[in-house]
Amino acid sequence: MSLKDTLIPFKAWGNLVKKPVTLKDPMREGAPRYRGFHKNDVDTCIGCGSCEAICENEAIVMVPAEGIETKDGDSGLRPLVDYGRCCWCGLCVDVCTTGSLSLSNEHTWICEDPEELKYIPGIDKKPWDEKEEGWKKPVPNYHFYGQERVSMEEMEAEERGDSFIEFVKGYSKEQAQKEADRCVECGICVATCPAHMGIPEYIKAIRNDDIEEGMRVLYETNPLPEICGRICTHKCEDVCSVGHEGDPLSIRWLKRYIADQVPSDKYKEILDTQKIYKGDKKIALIGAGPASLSAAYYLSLLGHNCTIFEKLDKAGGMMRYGIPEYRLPYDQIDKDVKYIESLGTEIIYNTNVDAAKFMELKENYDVVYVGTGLHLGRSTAIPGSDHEHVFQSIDLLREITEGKEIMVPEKVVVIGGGNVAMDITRSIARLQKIKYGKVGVITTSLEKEEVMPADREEVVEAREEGSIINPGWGPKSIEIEDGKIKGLHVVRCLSIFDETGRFNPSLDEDDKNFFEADMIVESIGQGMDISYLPEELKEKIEFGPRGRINVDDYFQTSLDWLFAGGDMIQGPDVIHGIANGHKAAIGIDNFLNKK
Amino acid sequence: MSETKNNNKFENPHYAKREVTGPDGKQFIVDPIKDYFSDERPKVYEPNSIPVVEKFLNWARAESLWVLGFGTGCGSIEIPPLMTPRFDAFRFGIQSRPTPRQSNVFIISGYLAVKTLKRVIRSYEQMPSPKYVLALGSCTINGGMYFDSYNTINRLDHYIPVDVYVAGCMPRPEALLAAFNRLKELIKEGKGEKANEYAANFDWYKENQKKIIKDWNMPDYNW
Amino acid sequence: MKQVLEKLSASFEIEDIVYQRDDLTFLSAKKENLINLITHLRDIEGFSHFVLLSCVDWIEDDKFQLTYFLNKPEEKYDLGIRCMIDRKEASMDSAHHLWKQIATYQREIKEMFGVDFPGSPGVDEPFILEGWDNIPPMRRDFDTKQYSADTFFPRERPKTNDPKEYMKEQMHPGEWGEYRKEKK
Amino acid sequence: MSLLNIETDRSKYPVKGEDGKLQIDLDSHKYVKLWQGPNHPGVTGNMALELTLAGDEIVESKTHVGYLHRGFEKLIERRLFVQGLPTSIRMCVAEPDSNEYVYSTCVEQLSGIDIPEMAKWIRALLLEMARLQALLRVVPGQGGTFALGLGVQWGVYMRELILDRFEELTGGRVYHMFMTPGGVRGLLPGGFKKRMEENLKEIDQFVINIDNLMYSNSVFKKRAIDVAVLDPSWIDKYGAVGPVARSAGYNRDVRKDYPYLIYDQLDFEPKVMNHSDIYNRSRIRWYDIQTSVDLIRQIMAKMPEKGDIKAETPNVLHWRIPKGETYVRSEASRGEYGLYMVTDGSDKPRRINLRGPSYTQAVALLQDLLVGANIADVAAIMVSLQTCPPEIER
Repeated sequence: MSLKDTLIPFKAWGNLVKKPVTLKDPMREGAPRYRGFHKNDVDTCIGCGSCEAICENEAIVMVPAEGIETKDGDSGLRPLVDYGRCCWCGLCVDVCTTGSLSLSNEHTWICEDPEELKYIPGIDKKPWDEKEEGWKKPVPNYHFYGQERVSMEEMEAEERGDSFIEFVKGYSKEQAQKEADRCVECGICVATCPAHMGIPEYIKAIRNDDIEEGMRVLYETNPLPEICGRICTHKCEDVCSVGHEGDPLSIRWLKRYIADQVPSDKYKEILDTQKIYKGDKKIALIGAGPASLSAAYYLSLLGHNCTIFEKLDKAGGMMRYGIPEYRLPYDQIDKDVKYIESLGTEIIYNTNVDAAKFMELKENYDVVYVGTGLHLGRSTAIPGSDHEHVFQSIDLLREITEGKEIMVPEKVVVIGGGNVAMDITRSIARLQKIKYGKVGVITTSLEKEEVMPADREEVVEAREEGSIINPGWGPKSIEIEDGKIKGLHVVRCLSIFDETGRFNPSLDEDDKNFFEADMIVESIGQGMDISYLPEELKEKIEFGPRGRINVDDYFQTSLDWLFAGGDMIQGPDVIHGIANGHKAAIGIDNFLNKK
Repeated sequence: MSETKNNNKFENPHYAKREVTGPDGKQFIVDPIKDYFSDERPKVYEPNSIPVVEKFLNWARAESLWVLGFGTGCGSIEIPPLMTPRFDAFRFGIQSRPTPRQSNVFIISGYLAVKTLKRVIRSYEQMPSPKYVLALGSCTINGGMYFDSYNTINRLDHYIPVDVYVAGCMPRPEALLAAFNRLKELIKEGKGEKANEYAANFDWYKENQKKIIKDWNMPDYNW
Repeated sequence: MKQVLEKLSASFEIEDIVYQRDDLTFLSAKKENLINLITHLRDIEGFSHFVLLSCVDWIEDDKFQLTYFLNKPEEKYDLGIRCMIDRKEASMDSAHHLWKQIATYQREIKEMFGVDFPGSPGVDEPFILEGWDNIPPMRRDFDTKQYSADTFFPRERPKTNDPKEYMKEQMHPGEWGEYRKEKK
Repeated sequence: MSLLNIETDRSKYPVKGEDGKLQIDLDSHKYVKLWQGPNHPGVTGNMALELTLAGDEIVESKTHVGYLHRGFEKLIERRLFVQGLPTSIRMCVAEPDSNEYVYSTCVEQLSGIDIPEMAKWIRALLLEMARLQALLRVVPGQGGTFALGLGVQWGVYMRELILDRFEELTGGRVYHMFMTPGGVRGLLPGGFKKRMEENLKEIDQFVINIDNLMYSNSVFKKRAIDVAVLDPSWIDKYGAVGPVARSAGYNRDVRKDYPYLIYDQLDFEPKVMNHSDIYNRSRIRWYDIQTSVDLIRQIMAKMPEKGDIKAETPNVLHWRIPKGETYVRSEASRGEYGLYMVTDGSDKPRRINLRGPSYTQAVALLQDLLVGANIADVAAIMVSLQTCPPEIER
């Protein structure tokens, strides 16, 4: 210890001449990334509740918010943040499926009443709502759940182009679990699904590798999982919250995965239907399509005896006769139908119900349910459309299924932009490939590419297989030379609906085009055929606009013993048919109990 | 009041009545609870009858906030920055004191373990009136991160009255300064009356405190 | 290190060897052998640094797992020794004479799990908790959230809504599932 | 010098009874029982020392903890793996980033995830910054225990500068929550390195100033040199780690011995000393500040500019980890900081157990080290062991 040691600490006096570091105004802004108070863009938010699920402090609760409506894809709930719980970790921001939630860099909130310290960001206005800076979801490559859909193995276009074998191979266990892992379990899809299937529950069952539980969940609301797992229009995927920033979950394929895993002889054991109670009520169902099959399934669970009358020799209706085999193999339809039959439903094939038969059914059964669907093709009614080589797609598809030889020339034009148009396009393309080794189909529609009603992947796959899809044209006339079709004249279609939203296409007559063809297929929609209804009944039944039968919430018509459902009520869609089935089952059961 | 309701399991041997030999060799009996502590209950403070005087007193109180140096939770790590050159709370009349007898502001800086709560109550009661409490962070409001912990309280206002809450986990020194400013405003407006609330609702507070401090082996009121 | 473990397994009946990392191995030892084993490791094999003593509650197997963590600073190698003891009358031989800090660990485990270490200094004194009169809190059957809700006056908050249930209420009440359940 | 050397009359000192405990009769008036804490105005946090004094010399000491007990290990048993992160880091407020690192690494290791290179560099940067800010509090704090408050004023300001950088990088001042399992939550913001370098320059100056103020100060030397000397044989016996072990001649540093993240690509040599008294234990941390500053400079120079920040992980809302257990350690400013995690195949940890340096140093070691010390040195001894109560009781 020297003199130096005594003196050297006095160097600290040197600080007297330095500039002080004290902040004159201590109220600083937070850093641009600072995790301060919550902001929420309530218009983008869909109320999926992922923020609530990830919050380790239960600081977030989902509450109904003023001015936010519950609708498809939006639960109408908004997060309420409790600053008596929050720890400002920002995990809620990172997990937010839509990216609506963020944190501002505001950090000071003083109050005397602790009850004040909770609010719904975005709804309860706060001074920091407009602040730009603050914590946002990190970008890029920072995700709390998979963004990309697990792709399903498919045959290559060359391979599948000339065969009707199912070309989508289905998920393996690993793939299914990986895909199921992406689900955030919000359950927003359930309301949008017409059948309100327990989607999060069966996805969870896949994650837990509990196929039996998954099967039970499926059959709770949908007796045709093999079919739906392949051809459902998957409206659920459109609202999937994961789809806001990444690919939506492939809910449909996951459903198929579950159904594919279970052999049909295990069904009764898993679903606990080895013994079901049977009462004495009898119900006749007309048409063995999804609506009737679904209604029959649920009615037999409720203990009623069902008999289905089918005109053709196989069950399935439009699913069998309208959808090509490469999308929905017939043995899968059989698998679902066989199980429904095994519960006591009788299907009588090759029975055409006409007016007389209908009255007989009315006498012999307690309830009659009609689910005859839309099997009458609509025509464009343009000049030349009455030619014998102008076909209805629905008729052709049926004939293909029945194994009949149909006309397959080298050049075909299909009019229509829906899924049925794609089905016939791809079926004809396959037949052409088999016959000529090349494809010559042009498909045209009124709708422009972006608004075509067909599923996107259908269009892409059709193109892969060699068909030409050329949308945005209005058919004008069919040119016929020497009794043979030469082609189709079309003009550019500008818009389909007028200002009032009515169907009224506006065409640009100067922008013309001509598609060469030897055969033309019309696929612009279908109508229903209710000629089997006796005239005296038709008078008593109420019809709504556009000729549809009026039904109540439970699909009861104005005649209390007559129920109707499926495509003829709700438009062409399998899942609606199934949904109608179980609603109608409730309605029929109620009606029978009252009687 | 001096009769503490001890259950035997947690009896504090230091507070037992016993015979002691003094340095001068004399023997005498001590009853610590009775001898060492006053058994008077806290009193409600009546403001001075002359408004100007009261106003002056409030001004003086507001401008000399002496904080008890008792960091109860994580938030205490933001106290040193507050007291050092950068934020320099001294210029606003805030300084920290080592003992409750000299302080009039108690900063509950976050979560309170049950074991600390016991010390906090003692310290709070030893502070001379008028006294104020600042509660920092989520933990004091509704449990915060530790809402499901078996050893931390959920809401402070059931045990001691709170004047000002500061949101944050943890609040920044800026927020703390803002809280002090709010406290000053409250005091100047004559609204810093929470110590009176404690005195007025003394039994309710004691009931809550004793509900969770199961080894209540101290006098009911220490000052 | 593998040779050492092989040698040990002959004399100390060790099993379940898991090579977690290049420098970390877990193994199980019997309750009777454990103190001898760690004494041997400390004195003969050079595991001079005691890292951690931990306890895991396997309530479904009715067992407590005690994990003794030893480190060999020269070779930079870690050994985690598991020891399963009965959960009913949980008791274990004390190792406080081997390293000084073990007494602290044992005191904590006694308090938090209720595992007794007879002979360990101060093992019965409360360590962290004060005035605790419930079951030891780290046991799996102690529900801390319930205890907190019952004890600490949590503030009332709005009820939370599950998006799925809420949408059902709003958009499609009274569906098949409930109807079926009623019927059953 | 000799004026101060008063020979103590040891005849009054207590002797050990048959049960091995000291026989202390408080009513005999030979001893005073003194509680230091729990309201502790120093830098350590709430902890109580129950001291028994004969005169001003300590004859028995006992550490009491539990004033900050929150039951983390219980709470994390009922949180998802991702939710455990914000909870686990609060186990130690002085240096929370080590918690983040060990927790996230345990989760990654048990689920077999490798994090991207960029994330490793940022994690190392955060860990070094955290070590630096912790040391900037505790090194001058040693002076504070001898009533040399000026260094504390400087140190806290220097720490503020680092906290500003933390705020800029991570969005949090004290609790950063930046190392989520799988990676980190962002890249360095623009201009970060430049501002960091400016701050480091100030800290370089601070290092010199604190050397002048404290380590060359004759009063400080008088109070610190040869006080509370730790026998090297006690290091293993008491499980002392980090700077305490290094001051006693044990070259133990997790960064060197078990290189994690990118520490094997950095060039540094931890300081080792051979006489562990208060002075050297504090001095070694002063060297650590310089090592840390140097490491931050190295990291900023060597780290890549761009890269992925997060590996692909399972969906965090239902992240399950198969049955297993692991122990991950890192070097905090206080020494070996480890986490033992047991998983059972569910989406929540079965058990986590934190091993903080203070667990051994502030209970068993401190209790024995204090015997024979002067009452005035207690705070200094506590700080020289860098006591941090929250990691004892968690």
